[in-house]
Amino acid sequence: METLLEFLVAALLVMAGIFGFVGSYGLIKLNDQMSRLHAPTKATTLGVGGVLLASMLHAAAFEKYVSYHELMITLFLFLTAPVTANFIAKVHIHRQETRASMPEAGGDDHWATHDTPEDEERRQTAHTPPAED
Amino acid sequence: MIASAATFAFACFALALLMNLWKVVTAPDVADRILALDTMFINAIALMVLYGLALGSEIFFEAAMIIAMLGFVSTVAYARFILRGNIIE
Amino acid sequence: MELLVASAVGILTAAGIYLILRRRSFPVILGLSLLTYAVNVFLFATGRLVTGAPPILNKYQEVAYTDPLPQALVLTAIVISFGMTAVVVMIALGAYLSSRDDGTAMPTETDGAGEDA
Amino acid sequence: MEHLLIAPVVLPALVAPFIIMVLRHHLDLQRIFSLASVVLLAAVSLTLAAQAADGTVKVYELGDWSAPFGIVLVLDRLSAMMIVLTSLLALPVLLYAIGSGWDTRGANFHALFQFQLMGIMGAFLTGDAFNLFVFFEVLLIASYGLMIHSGSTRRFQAGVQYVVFNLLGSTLFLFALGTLYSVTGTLNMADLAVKVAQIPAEDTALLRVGAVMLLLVFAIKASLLPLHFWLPSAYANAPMPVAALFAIMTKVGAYSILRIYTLVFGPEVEATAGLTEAWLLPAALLTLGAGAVGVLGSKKLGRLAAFGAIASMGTLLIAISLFTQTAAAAALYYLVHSTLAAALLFLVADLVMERQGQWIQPQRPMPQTGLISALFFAAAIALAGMPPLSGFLGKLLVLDATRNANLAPWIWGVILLGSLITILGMARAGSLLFWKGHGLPADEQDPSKDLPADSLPAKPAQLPFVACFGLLGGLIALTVFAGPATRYAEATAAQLYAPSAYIDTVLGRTAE
Amino acid sequence: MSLFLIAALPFIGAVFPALLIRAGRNAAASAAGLTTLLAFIGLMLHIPAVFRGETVFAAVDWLPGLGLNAHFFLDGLGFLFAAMILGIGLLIILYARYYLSREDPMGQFYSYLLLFQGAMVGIVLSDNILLLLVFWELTSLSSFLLIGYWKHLPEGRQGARMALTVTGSGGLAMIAGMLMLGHIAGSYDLSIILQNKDAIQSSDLYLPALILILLGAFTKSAQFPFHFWLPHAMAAPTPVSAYLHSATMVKAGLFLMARLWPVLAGTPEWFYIVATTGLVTMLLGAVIALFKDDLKALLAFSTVSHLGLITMLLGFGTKIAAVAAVFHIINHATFKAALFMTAGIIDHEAGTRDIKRLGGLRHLMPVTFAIGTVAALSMAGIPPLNGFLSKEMMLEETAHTIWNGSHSVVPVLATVAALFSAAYSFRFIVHVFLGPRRADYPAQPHDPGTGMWIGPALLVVLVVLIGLASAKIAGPMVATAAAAVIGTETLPYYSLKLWHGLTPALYMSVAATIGGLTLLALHAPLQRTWNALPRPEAKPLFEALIGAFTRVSQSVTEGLHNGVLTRYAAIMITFTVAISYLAYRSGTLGAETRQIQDPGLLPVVGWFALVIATLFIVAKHRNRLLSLVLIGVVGLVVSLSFNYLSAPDLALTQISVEVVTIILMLLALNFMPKETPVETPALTRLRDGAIAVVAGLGAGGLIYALLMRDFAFPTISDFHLANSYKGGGGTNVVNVILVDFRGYDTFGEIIVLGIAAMVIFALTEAVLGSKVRAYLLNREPDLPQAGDAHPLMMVVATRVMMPLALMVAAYIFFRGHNLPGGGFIAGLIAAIAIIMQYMASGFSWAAERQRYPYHAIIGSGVLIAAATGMGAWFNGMPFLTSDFGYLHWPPLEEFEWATAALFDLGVFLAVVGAVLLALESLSRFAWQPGISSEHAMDINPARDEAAKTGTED
Amino acid sequence: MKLIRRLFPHPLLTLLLTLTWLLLVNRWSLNSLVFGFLLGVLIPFVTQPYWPNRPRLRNPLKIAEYILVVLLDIVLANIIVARIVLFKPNADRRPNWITVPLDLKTPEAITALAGTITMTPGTLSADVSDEGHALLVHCLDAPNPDAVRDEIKQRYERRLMEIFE
Ligand code: NA
Ligand code: NA
Repeated sequence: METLLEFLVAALLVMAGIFGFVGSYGLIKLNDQMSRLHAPTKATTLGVGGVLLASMLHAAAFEKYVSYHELMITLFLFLTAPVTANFIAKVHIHRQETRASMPEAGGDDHWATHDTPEDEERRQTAHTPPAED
Repeated sequence: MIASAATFAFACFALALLMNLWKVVTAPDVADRILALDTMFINAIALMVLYGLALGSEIFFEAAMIIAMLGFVSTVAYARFILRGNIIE
Repeated sequence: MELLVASAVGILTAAGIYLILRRRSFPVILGLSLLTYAVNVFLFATGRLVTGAPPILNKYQEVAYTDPLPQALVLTAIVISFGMTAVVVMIALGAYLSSRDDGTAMPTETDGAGEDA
Repeated sequence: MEHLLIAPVVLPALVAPFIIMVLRHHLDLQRIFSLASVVLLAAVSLTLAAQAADGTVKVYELGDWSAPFGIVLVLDRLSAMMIVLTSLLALPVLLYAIGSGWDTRGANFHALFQFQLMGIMGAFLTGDAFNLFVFFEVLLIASYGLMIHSGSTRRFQAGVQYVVFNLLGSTLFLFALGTLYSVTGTLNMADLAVKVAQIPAEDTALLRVGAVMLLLVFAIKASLLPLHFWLPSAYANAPMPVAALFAIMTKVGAYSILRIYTLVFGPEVEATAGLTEAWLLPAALLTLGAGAVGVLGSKKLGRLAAFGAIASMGTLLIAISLFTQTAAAAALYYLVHSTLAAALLFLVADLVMERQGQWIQPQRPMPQTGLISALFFAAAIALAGMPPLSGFLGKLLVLDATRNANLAPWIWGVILLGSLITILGMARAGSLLFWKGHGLPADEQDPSKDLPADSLPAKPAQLPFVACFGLLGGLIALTVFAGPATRYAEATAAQLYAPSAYIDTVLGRTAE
Repeated sequence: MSLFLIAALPFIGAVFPALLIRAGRNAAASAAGLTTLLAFIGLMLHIPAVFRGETVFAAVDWLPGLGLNAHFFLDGLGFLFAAMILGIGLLIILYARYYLSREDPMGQFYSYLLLFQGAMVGIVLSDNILLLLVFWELTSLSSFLLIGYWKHLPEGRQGARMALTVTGSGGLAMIAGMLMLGHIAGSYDLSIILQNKDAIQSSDLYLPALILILLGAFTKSAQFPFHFWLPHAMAAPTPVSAYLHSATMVKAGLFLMARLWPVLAGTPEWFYIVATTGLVTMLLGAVIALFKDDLKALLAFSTVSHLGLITMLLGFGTKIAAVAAVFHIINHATFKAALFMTAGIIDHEAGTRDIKRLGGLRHLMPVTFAIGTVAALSMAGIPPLNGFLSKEMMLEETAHTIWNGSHSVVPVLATVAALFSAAYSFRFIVHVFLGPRRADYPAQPHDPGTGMWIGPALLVVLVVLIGLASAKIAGPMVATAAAAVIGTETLPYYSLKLWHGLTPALYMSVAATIGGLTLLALHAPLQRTWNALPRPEAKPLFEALIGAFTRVSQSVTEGLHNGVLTRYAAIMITFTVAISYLAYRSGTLGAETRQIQDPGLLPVVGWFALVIATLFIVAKHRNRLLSLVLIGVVGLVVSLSFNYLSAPDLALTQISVEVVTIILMLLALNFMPKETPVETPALTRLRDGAIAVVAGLGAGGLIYALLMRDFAFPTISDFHLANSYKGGGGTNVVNVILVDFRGYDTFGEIIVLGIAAMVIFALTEAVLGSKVRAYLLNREPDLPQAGDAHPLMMVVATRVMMPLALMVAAYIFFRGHNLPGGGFIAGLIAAIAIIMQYMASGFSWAAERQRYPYHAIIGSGVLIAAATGMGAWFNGMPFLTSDFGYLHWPPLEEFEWATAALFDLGVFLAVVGAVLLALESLSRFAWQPGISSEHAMDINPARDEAAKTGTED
Repeated sequence: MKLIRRLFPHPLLTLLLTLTWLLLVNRWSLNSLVFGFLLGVLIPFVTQPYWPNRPRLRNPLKIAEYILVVLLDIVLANIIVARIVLFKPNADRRPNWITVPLDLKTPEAITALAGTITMTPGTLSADVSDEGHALLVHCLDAPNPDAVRDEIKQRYERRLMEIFE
């Protein structure tokens, strides 16, 4: 049992190390900016996740205490990683793309990052704004 | 076994950290820099948790959690700065 | 390890001072930040370097602790320098906005006097 | 009551937050509370001074932790004198600020003023080296706000310099404290004294570096050449009542040098012997020289006053740098004098600047010119060290105390020449400001003078003059009662140069 | 009357005129006159004692530690001078009442005059030489005010400053001299100093002290080469000239030489310095006086000459010469004051003092003519007037004086001087009063009212009486005063009478008179020659010198304090490093006592990251955003290092502070240039780099040396570790130190933070209240702005995060006492949670939802911390004494309470308030009218839906 | 009832926060529970103004299912992305933008969807359209963009619709 747990912890750590490395390596290897954004947002979460799992398991198995609070870290990462990615993508769209270089925005005119104050004004007058959102 | 695995993970994340730093310094565009810094935060969290695991101590958990929570804030601040100039408007 | 910390303090100090010797307020503030890191690490290190011995008392067994006092001092120093940095940023911004110039030198004023009594 | 010892710190520390919490939008109440606080501070300080007058040393162990493990406040003659001086300076300055309306020209004046006092009081009372740093920071950060109070381009620009320079000083303070702690393992000043006296020879190099860095920190505050560069434009561009209050801030540096270099690194301590001899006195002489030349070379009134303050610091530092008991006594008398004199000069400068701008140039006669010129004359002779005011006596005391020094001819020469140049500068300024304008034809008003738009109230306020005369009264009292004042200074110096009572009391060794 | 009162009366009197001037000019004058008269009478009451040869004392200790005491004494010399000062003072007060015009502020005048009078009386009555110095400098100051009295006249202002400069610097030299003198004598009291002649003259300090004291005396008494200020002081109103520059102030130098004569005179040094100076001055003054067309200038140089004469007499060092000096002091005072007043009358009535425009006034101003003529003849040394008597004595003494082996130098030069003296005196009579009446006087001359001429008339009566019956009238005075000068010994033989027989002096005197007449006859051609001669003019020289000195001061000051912060900082750093290095070199550094620790992989990686980031900050600092990103890296690594090196609290604090700092800097950077231009030349950068490297080596070397040695003594933190739990109730020793052992530091620290926020708020108000506001409102963003200011995802994410973050803050707060954390870090986290709302949903939206003013939060934090500290008082314990205990409320487990937690709550609130106030203030710069949206998100399909369907949530 | 609603504006949040507290203190005890609950009540109450119009969750049980699906996808995503990063030459990759029209309306739901997309295989939400009716997604390697779009709508948006609207 002990060996199994040990193995599990070790495996998690190795996996975490690999994913962590891949996330950062992708940042260097991938050749376009939007693609580079994929690597860390995914790989590192599992990298960190692996470490956290290993840590929980290790504590439970070898340090004689049960540890859940690593879950908090995971929670925060899951909550924040998409927002971070969203913002960096917006930076990319803002700096590298134009309205023309982007795909159609469904039924709408364009993407939010390319929204100018004039557009906003036009929209504001189109609908009467409610008091609270 | 755990020790070697941990050393391996240490090396991976440390290497990752240095690669991130390299990217922060050399990236052609500011978006990549912010991304690299954000990745650095995440690798740092991993390193810290690993270190706690290696020492068998919980003492580093809070620091890791705080980085997870706050690293995001500075990343967003940098990005907002580029997008809008005003980070609070 | 001592060499690493000492050289880090040295490099941070040197970089900080080099930036403080620039002529615009922004790099000067950056330099002050670096110098603050340097002095905080310096002050921290005066308790000597110990790994894996945080000064959190262990009620159950005798363990070694690192010197807690410099840590407390550095905490105070961090907070104070944070306040100072905030103020200097504000003042630099005020100076820039009111003169549209972020040079740190006082510009000479047109002379109102100069004649003798 | 033994808790009285902490009152000078706690009182403003309560009043200030109360003001920002409750009275933020009630100027009159702010003024009343601020004034009441200062009056109460003066009363407390005087009571404490009475307690310390017989030479007893009182210790207040914060948190009930005894020295050297906790922080202690220590009251002796020197600290008592300094807190009395602070509160007696604060009162007229505050009256002036209220009377002139300076307190309305920006936000949070009264709260910052109280915090500033708290910092100064704390610095004078503390017996702990790191706590001294903390209170230096309190007084500094409050001073940053007060210096730029109400803003203006030049005030902000000067503020950048002031803050950056002092941040360098604060950093150096930490380097010094770290070094001292790292060698001695303690932070309490009395305990440091004990440890430094027994330091093994092989630790002296590092100890000396710490000691000298600490001295340089204080020298920055005391505006010793070449560390004084922060002062001229900061003081000259600060609101003048604030600069008047700042007259005590340079004294914090002087006080700290006196304190640490008699208590911890006293002249008898072998480990730190010869640390200052080679350069401190020459630097002090240069300070006086630079100050005096600056008075003559100033084109603006604020700068003139600032350089006057530097010159007076030069004289003070000359006396301190000898590290003898007699010189210390002279220094203490001069310290009180120069604080009041510099403050008076700043306030008078404000009276003038409010009416005719900051340039030293001929102007049409201004309202109340007679009274103002008389006050300027008094301030000028006080700061230049001319009779009959206390500056002359202080100068004589310093000259007398330095007569046996190695560099005595230099000291005397610089002090006397410095006085002469200061007199020349003051005479030049007074003549331009108050006399020459009488020759101007009515229409030949200089357009370049930069009057504040809403400078003068329709009915001139009395309070600013009350404040000025209060300070002048202080100078006169210091002159008339020079005998008792110097006796107090001598007793204080004697206490400083016999620190064992201080050390024993702080470390609780009297009982044994 | 007590000497105190005599000395004090003029000062008391000085107050009245200024106060009484509203009651009218007469009131002011009467007040001045009455106090002077009172003092004069008081003085006269001492006549019996003084003339008996007694000395009257009055002493009060003032600054005994220094030896500066209010010790006064009155002997013959003092009496003589005091009588002159007060007596002539009375006449001047009377004269000035009529002399000054309605436009002149008379109250001021009398105040200054009495101030001066008091200072003079003080000088002559002082027994203490330090006290004398006080009065001495006071005369310089009051005379400055008097000379500059006519503020509108440039000559007045310049003359005043010149007089102050010259006499002031002399006075300063004298301070040094007096201190030396007192040091040698062992006392600053004259009555003791005067007993110590041998000690003084044999001292090494004698010569320096003598020179310094003489500098004071010579400058005051306008001796060559310091004589030039006196004529320029004539820009003062004539009463001032008459009083200060003939009768009193200029005599102060003479008084001092006479006073110290017993102990200083009689040495070769004294003789050569004093007598020679006097002789040269006498000659030079007389020659120049002859060629002055301005009456007052003529009289001024004449005064210079006569002062030289007296100085020379004192310099001879013989007793009989000293008697002559005293006698001439009296005589000169009488005729010269009369002459000045005469000149003043002429100026007043004829409208000019230019001799070239005068002449023939004897018909128009007979009274003035009579007074002036008698006084001038006395000045010329014509018998039977008093001037003749003392001049004879002087000439007689010169005849016996050997100068450097020569018997003739002194008498010949003295005769020449007397000759010129006679010449200019005659010229005063002839060119002003005699000759034909002119048609072109600027005003119609006539004798003035009695008030104006009565003063000089009285003096002239004295001139005649002393001349005719000198032994009776002046004899006792001369004897008493001379006795005081010479000392307690008996006086030498002398006789005060007109005819001494055919002495050498008589021949010299006759030669002088005849020569004088001849010179007058040749005056016109001589003056042409004189005017053609190149000669240095003192005033332009002096003005040029002072002007140059002022300009040098200006350029030195502006050059030294050139406003370049960079240089200030470079100097400060270099100085610090140098002094520290010297301190290091002069001590001993023992061998290392600690082992170097082997670093693992992590520290090396961290070190590389830190070094690379730091170096790149330096290299790339011009790109400001990039440097901020890199600063983030440095902060992260430092934080990780703290964690690694057993300082979890520091790591937490560092990382939280880091985030807020970066937000702060980004807020500011928005308004600032995004790039730093290259400004410094490569050489400067090299210099800066060198300074930086040296400082870095210093800091690094220092910490390395410290790290490799153990503490010299056990550290106080052993106590903290041992007592943290049992005394402080916490297991996190760092936190216990912060809130308990050194809670007072923390109290100061939160106040620093609170102040920082208040300052930022106040400065924001100041900036936004200025014209910058308009600039900000019209400011275009530096870079193009992307759309969607408040992205939907961000808003939603922060809404979810806020309660979670606050939960974490609470967690960090409550565990702080026992585990890493505490109020400060919790405060930062809470603040950041709120700041996220600002960043996500916008300033106005978030600010609207903030119910408690940040100022109040800061205030409450500080107050709670203080109140917790004060709570201990009720237990009879000192400020900040903590308490803790355990509570058990079933069914809950036992839990700990500690007052430290309450203190930490104060810390928490102060931090939250401070961080938010600071950030909110900075955010206000970006505020534009119209950007405030009532929506948290720019894009919200749910909102649009609701608007379309009209269903509101 | 009104009072209870005012005191417990968000019972679910209170629950979540109480759980968070227990996770944080890492101790399951009555003390922790009570204290966590107190904070769980207090904090939503204090922060109420910052989260107006909180959406009603129609079907909270579906959340668990959704989370499991996503977690599984995340593991797969990591492996896929790792393979692409490590082994696929840049030239062979087909990065692409796709537009996902949205049926979701509430911001919370859209955010959940966007977050899911970012955390799952080879896709990343980059932006929303100017009126919020479409989501811009970037694919790391998507030879067939329409398939990706359909999967997103099927696998995630449908489930979220059930939870939120
Ligand atoms: Na010493
Ligand atoms: Na994805």
